[in-house]
Amino acid sequence: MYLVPLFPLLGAIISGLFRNQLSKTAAGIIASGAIAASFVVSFLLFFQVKSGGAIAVTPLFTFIKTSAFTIDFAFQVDQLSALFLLIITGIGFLIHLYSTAYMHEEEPHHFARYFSYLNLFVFSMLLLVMGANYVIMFIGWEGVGLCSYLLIGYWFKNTNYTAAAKKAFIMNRIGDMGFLLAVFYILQKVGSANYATVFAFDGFSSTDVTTICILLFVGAMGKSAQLPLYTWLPDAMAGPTPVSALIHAATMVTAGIYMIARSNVLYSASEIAQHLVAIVGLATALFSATIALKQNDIKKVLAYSTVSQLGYMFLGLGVGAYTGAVFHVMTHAFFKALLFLGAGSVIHAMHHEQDIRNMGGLKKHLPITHITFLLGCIAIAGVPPFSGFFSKDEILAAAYAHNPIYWGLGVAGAAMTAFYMFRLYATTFLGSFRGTQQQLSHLHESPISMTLPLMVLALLSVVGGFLNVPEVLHGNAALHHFLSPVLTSESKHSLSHSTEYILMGSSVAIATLALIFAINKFSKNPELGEATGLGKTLANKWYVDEAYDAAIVKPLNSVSLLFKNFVEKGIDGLVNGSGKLVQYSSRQVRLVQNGQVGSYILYMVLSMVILFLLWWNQPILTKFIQKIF
Amino acid sequence: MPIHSLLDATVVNTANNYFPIGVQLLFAAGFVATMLIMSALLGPKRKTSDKLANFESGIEITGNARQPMAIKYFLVAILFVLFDVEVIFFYPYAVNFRELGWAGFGAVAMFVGFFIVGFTYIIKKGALIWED
Amino acid sequence: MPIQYYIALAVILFSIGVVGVLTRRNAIIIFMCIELMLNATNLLLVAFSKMHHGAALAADAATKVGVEGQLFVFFVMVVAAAEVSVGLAIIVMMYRNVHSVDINFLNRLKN
Amino acid sequence: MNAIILSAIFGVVLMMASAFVSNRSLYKTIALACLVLLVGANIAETLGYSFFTIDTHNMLAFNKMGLFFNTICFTATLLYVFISSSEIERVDNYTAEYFALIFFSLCGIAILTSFNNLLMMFLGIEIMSIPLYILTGSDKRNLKSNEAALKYFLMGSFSTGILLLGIAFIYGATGSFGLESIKVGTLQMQLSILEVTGCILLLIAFAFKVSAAPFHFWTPDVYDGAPSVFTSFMASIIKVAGFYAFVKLFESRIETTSFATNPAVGVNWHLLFAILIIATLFVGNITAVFQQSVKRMLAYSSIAQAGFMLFALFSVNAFSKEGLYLYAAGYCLATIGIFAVLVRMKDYTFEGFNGLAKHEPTLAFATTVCLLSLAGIPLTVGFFAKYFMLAAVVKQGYAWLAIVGVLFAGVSIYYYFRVIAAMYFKSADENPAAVATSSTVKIGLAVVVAGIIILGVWPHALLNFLYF
Repeated sequence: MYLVPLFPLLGAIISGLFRNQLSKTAAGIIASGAIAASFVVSFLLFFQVKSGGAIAVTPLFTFIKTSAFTIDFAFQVDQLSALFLLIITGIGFLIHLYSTAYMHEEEPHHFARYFSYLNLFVFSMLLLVMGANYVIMFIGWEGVGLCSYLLIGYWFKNTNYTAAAKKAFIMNRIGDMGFLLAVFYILQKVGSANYATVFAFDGFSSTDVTTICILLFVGAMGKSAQLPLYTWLPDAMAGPTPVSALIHAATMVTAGIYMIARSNVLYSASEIAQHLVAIVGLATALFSATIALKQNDIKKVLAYSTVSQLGYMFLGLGVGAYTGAVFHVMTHAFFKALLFLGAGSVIHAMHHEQDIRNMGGLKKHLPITHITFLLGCIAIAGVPPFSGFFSKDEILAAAYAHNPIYWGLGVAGAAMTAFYMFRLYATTFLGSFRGTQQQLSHLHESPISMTLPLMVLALLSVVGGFLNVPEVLHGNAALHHFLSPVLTSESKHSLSHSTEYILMGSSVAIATLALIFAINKFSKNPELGEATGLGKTLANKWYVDEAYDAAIVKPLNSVSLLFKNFVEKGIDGLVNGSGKLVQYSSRQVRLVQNGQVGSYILYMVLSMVILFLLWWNQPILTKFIQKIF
Repeated sequence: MPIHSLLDATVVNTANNYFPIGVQLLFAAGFVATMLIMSALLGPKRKTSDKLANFESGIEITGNARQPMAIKYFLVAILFVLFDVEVIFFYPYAVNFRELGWAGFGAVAMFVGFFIVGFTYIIKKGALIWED
Repeated sequence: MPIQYYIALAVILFSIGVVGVLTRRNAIIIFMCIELMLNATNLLLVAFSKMHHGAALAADAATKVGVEGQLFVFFVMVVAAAEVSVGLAIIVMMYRNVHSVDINFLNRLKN
Repeated sequence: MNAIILSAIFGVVLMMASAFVSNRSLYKTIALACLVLLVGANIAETLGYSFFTIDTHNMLAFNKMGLFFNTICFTATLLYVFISSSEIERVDNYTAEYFALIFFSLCGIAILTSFNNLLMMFLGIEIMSIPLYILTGSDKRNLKSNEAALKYFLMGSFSTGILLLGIAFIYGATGSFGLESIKVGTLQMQLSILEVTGCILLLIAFAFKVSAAPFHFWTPDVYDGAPSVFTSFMASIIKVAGFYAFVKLFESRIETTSFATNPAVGVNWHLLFAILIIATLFVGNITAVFQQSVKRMLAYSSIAQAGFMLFALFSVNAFSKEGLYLYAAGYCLATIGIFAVLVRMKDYTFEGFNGLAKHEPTLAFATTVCLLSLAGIPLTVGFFAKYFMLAAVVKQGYAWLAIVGVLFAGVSIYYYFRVIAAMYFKSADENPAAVATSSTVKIGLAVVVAGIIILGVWPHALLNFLYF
């Protein structure tokens, strides 16, 4: 069992230590091989779990032993972590493979450094999902944050990138504090951080559970980029594209989902926390979807889309559809990794051009990328029978059972998702090429090591949904049954079949409409931001479009701009402002240190007097403090 | 045998015990004062520049006395302070010399041994070489 | 004499030392003021020593109670001497470099 | 006892070596050999082999805890001398004397870990501090070193005065200097104002020694002005030894002099400690943010770390004791490591670190690990050190104080990462002068890094010794 994280760790150490000696091929083979090996082991583990079904906790050694408690360094492979293991190592392997081609222009030692970080990331992520207690999870949690920081800042020559890396790290740390406090709280209450012990513990008051859940959720907000700690994720797109695919789409950002799904017993015991999760998730989903509508950077669109999809997952967690959320993690990992890698392929072909306004008509130049990207778009838009449909539908159905308003807003978000994804698709691949002549002459399909992952992921995006066909569609909800031993507190919604059909039908219809609208709108005349010629074209095709444009698109666009320019700035400002405050006070406080011994001693004597005064007046002070707290 | 406490060195003190000392002090101060006043009143007074000049044993004055001194003086002064004050530990030993016996002698010998080590160090380092 | 007088005297001496440290600029004088503080505590220690001895004397004529206070004073004096030698050496070193013992010249290190 | 006597003797040996051995390169070999012997002798005593049988009249009490702390300090010194001996040789002409002074300081530390009497505590503190005044001023022609030495000396002796006044008051109130009799005595007698005043004065004097705000003012100037190689020693080993003595002294006093036990004159220690902790964390972390020199930043960061170590005082329980050991080891390792790199830099500003990762990747990596440990990032020992401290406070029921600690730890990441960012993400303006590193330094740094990571993954490797 310990082999799974061991391989990437070894890979990281080898490619890190010998980065000056290794050739690019060797570094690539070592790194990819390490992940492939751990994928194979994960696969075996998965089947073992599937057949055995028992939860296996394997302690490796005693990690911390104190008078108060003992924490084992233990791994736990059950249904939930086995599934995550497969996702992480599987997609991780594909992305490693892809990276060998994508990063080929780098110098050998940077190349090895990149793979070393990437392997280290996989290691930390595996630690995160395999840990049998919150402390191990926290170690992995910190590890992935660190690797993400290193990888975002990989091209460290550019100060903007390093600023983005720093921002990501600091935002993550804010969340981590929440997590850390939750772990403290649990340790103090339970005296153990083992999942089994904590979930079985019955000494929690309802306040305890709510506090723990909310603190954990703060951690999840940071890592999984939820409001208001989401702004680092779009900035994190500064890193190499495969990194964005692996870390900022498929795996790391879903750590928050994993954590909450893992703690589902606790969350189900706290209604307040569940509501909070659902509302934050939904708000994030809608908020970032509106922003994605107006983005022109291919990776930024995908980034906001990721934030939005993560919001859906939290909505699922909040309404008790834990399986749905995990299912969506899986399908999202497939199609979002696919989309990012496809985008990477486009960027690669366009020589690091990321603005979609300078693309267009890439359909015939990049046939494989085009097809796979299209499949990814369809999947994320939720068109049946692609994978996104099943997972999103499951969350939405559960949301409806919880509160129809959630469902309505969720569908609106889904429609926006379909819209901006096809806007992206149409502008990039359809129409005519708008780049420079030089770029045109260099357009080429990417090498096989890049397209192979695309094809595999496309296949998975198409069929991935069949893993969990709901009963209403005469499926057997396989994933549901598989995960049920872990997600014990899953809430079963009792919607009649006809209601479910109606829900599915309407959401699909709305999404499809948005999709067709987007293709029509952007394929022929994709000049974005200029509404003059646009209205005319649309009027010929679709008579009501103008009205629609004015009533929905324009307000949405302006809301999008508003969010982007004001709310996001405000949040950024708040974060930066506290930094400014620290800097300001630093400048002031250090003036006290004026270099004169005389004043130092004077300050010391004054402080002594104050301490004695405190002592004399402590009854009053104590009363005062007791009143405040 | 009880060790003589340092505290035993004192006797109960009352104001009466100090009376003879007070009288003696008074006499001493009175004598000095009387002599000074007398010589000031009786002696002749002539003020010349020679008389107001500093008297340096009859030798011509060579300049201001506040010249920077050689570092040697400070070194010796500092060493003096150190060695001088360490002698303080001999007092308790001296008071209890008999009672402490050979064990006490061993301890003091060790103490003195450390001194000698320090002294050797100083000499070897040339701190006491007066000539440059 | 009641012990309070000694305490008051020692505290006054100590405070004079502290005020001296705060108001003077000459390093050597500051240093002397610190020595005054140390000697004030020496006085206090001896006074307490005598007090405890006197209290124990009533019960046991051969008591040794209180002797440790006076021994402590010896150690304080010796440590003070060690500090004096180090301190004077530092002041001399400083004087050789800046030709002044005014502590207001010590302001290269700040902020 | 082994440690106290042998460290003094070794100090004398080195003094004599400087007088009688003219081969200067031999000094560091002698020093290293003596340190190895010292560590060995101390471990032997931990295992029950005491070389000297001396009746200390209960003024010293040796227990496993203190001896183990000695081992940590001595081993750290061994590592320190191993890494920095070539830099010590470079300060001035008196190499052997510097080693001798370091040994005398260690003697003070050995007394501080075993005192059972306020007299011994006083002597231990002075024996530890006086050599430091000299080491601070050892760069005789450098005005900054002079200034630092004089400042340190003046403020240090001032705090000695306060310490003595405190001891005198306690003696007056209880009639004894022994720690145990104080404990027993106060429970029986009515607690007097005199004794409490004495305790607060002791608190102030110790707060000065461990540079807790608002008595920290000497720290930045002294650490900045002293030769970097000695700053390393002061900021690491001396600092944690001061903390050990602080906790050792106060764990016996807090109970009896507290507000809860003696409502009439008792002190609300938690209030005072909380104020000290918050002030220290604030001053250390906030002021470090705006520094231009890495050395000075590290001085402020050492104040900030002191704030975390003060948590051990706030909540005296088994948990915080374990944390103190872990903190001592981790903090010493990280500080020694980072200073070993710093002394080899030509330029102490942040810009001086620009592009270090490119031309000196080994040094840059070691620095990064040390900084991560200081910042308390998991997988380094610094994380567990902070974790134990905070958890101890939470256990005591003061979760809000832990939150304050975590917030300031967040601020600390900013300035530690400034160095990392400079090393990895910025390139040097001109061709940087080669940093002189020998293989000794690299081996030493490898040990530091390995120690930080091993203890960071498995803190038990250290803590097990407390219970064997």
